[in-house]
Amino acid sequence: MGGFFSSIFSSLFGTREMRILILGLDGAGKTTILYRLQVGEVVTTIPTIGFNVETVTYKNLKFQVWDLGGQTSIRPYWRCYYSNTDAVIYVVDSCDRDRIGISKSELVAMLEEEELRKAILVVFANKQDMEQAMTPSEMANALGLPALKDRKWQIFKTSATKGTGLDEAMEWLVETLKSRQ
Amino acid sequence: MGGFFSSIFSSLFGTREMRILILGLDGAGKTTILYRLQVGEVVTTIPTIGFNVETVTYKNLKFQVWDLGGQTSIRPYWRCYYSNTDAVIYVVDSCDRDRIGISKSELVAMLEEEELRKAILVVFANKQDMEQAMTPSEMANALGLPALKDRKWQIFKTSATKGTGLDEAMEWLVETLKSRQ
Amino acid sequence: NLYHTDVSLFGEPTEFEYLRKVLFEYMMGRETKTMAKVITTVLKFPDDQAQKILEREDARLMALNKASWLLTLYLLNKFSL
Amino acid sequence: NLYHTDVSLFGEPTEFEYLRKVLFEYMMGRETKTMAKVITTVLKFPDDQAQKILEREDARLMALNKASWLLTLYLLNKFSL
Ligand SMILES: Nc1nc2c(ncn2[C@@H]2O[C@H](COP(=O)(O)OP(=O)(O)OP(=O)(O)O)[C@@H](O)[C@H]2O)c(=O)[nH]1
Ligand SMILES: Nc1nc2c(ncn2[C@@H]2O[C@H](COP(=O)(O)OP(=O)(O)OP(=O)(O)O)[C@@H](O)[C@H]2O)c(=O)[nH]1
Ligand SMILES: [Mg+2]
Ligand SMILES: [Mg+2]
Repeated sequence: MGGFFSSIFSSLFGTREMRILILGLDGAGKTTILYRLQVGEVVTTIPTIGFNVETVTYKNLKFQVWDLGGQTSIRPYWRCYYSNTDAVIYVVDSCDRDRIGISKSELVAMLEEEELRKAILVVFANKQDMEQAMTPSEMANALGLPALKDRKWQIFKTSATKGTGLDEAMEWLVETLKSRQ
Repeated sequence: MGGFFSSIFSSLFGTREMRILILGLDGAGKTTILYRLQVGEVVTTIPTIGFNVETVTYKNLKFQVWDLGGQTSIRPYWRCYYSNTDAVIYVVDSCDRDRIGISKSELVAMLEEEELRKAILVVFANKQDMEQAMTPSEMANALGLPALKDRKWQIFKTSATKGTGLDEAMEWLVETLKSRQ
Repeated sequence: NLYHTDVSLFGEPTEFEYLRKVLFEYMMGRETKTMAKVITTVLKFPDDQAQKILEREDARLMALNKASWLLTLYLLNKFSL
Repeated sequence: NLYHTDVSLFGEPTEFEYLRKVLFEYMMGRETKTMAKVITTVLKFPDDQAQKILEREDARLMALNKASWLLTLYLLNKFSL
């Protein structure tokens, strides 16, 4: 019943949980990132067929964070989760040059959706610990970010396994969400 | 809310609706029979992919009657509906000599189920209006009814389209169910 | 690529349509216990999951029953029947 | 007869497993609105049916909200908070 009363009180006092989606191609590191944010550790992952949803607390703010499986056959169902989303964390494997084009077209399709019109976009250029990693500006261009209109966005280099870059990115996200309200 | 209060009162005064299943191979005439019993008319049917469930009142008794689709690929799911069943109406097309063996094995498998241990069995030798129809005793033998143990059963000749035989069969069923309680 | 066309999405088109019909009834709240049995069987849910679902269904029905009894008693009392 | 083996029952084994996962969450009563959207999409429910299901989900959520507000008000009142 804890969840029940806390949800009553949060609706009484207006502290709605923010809703965040973590999206990106399979193997980009989404699940690793979710649990890094939640428990601060690297967990062993298997490909996500379905989703993981966890409550993440960051700087006294509560987020409901959804990590959706990224395999080709289930990517079309991402859109079922868009409603009421405050921010999208879009994760890209910085070494996966072969599929950066696919990653771009999924991102473009996503940003065209009316339900995400007001959502903030944070791109994680992940796996920066690897040698051949693309730089953030290289990736931003490959994804067509500079051309985005009417969208608050930012890109960060991260390594979910080493734990680098995540704090900075979350910091920016929290501040941007706060200044929104 | 009518259904709500009537269900409260029926549970107060102990008049539980009886649960009846209509089973049999596809095309045997199950759906035709259900609506003949409910509204007294011959309706146009299409093959049932799923089920029909209706409340049938007969001699002041209320029955919840389930008519389950009989096609091969969905027959395995009949068993999901067995729990709390008071009687099974097993419908056989009296002209379908080719498939009487299949009809028998489905019947045998059904009667072996623990959940139907106490259920009454009424066989409808249907489509008796047709010329080449098997006689009831012929059909009883083909289905192996005489060998049944620990089972209240009876067979009736019926024609769902002409409306013959149904009254007799329901009469027997009601009396048998009453004497049970 | 035959597997991706509409009708062959399932083993048999009939089975697919059957699932949809049963699921629709379930989602509309009708005969949910029976429908839950069919759904877990058609989709071959692992035993432990199927059991959890059916237990939840029982609990829901019991809570509903209890609520309707309480309401009945309250009404009988209120109108001094 | 390849169509009838377990994994090929669905277009993609992944899709089949995905449906099961989402349906399990729905049937356990978790995030039912979102899950309902996914289910009706994966199984390609006709538009009118999908809409009926989502409307019912909304009505359920609203009733639950109302009930929890009433309970809150009652408790606040009772304990003179
Ligand atoms: N080197 C390196 N490996 C990483 C990093 N982040 C994740 N990985 C690894 O990448 C693999 C895939 O990670 P997941 O988190 O499962 O990927 P995902 O995006 O959830 O994939 P799907 O669930 O299939 O959509 C795992 O072996 C992770 O350990 C990173 O920053 N650097
Ligand atoms: N001549 C004759 N035709 C009948 C009789 N009863 C049913 N039929 C016809 O048989 C056909 C199949 O009847 P249904 O009631 O749809 O059969 P069903 O058992 O419900 O079939 P499924 O839903 O596929 O399991 C229809 O064309 C009916 O009109 C009967 O007593 N005599
Ligand atoms: Mg994952
Ligand atoms: Mg029928």
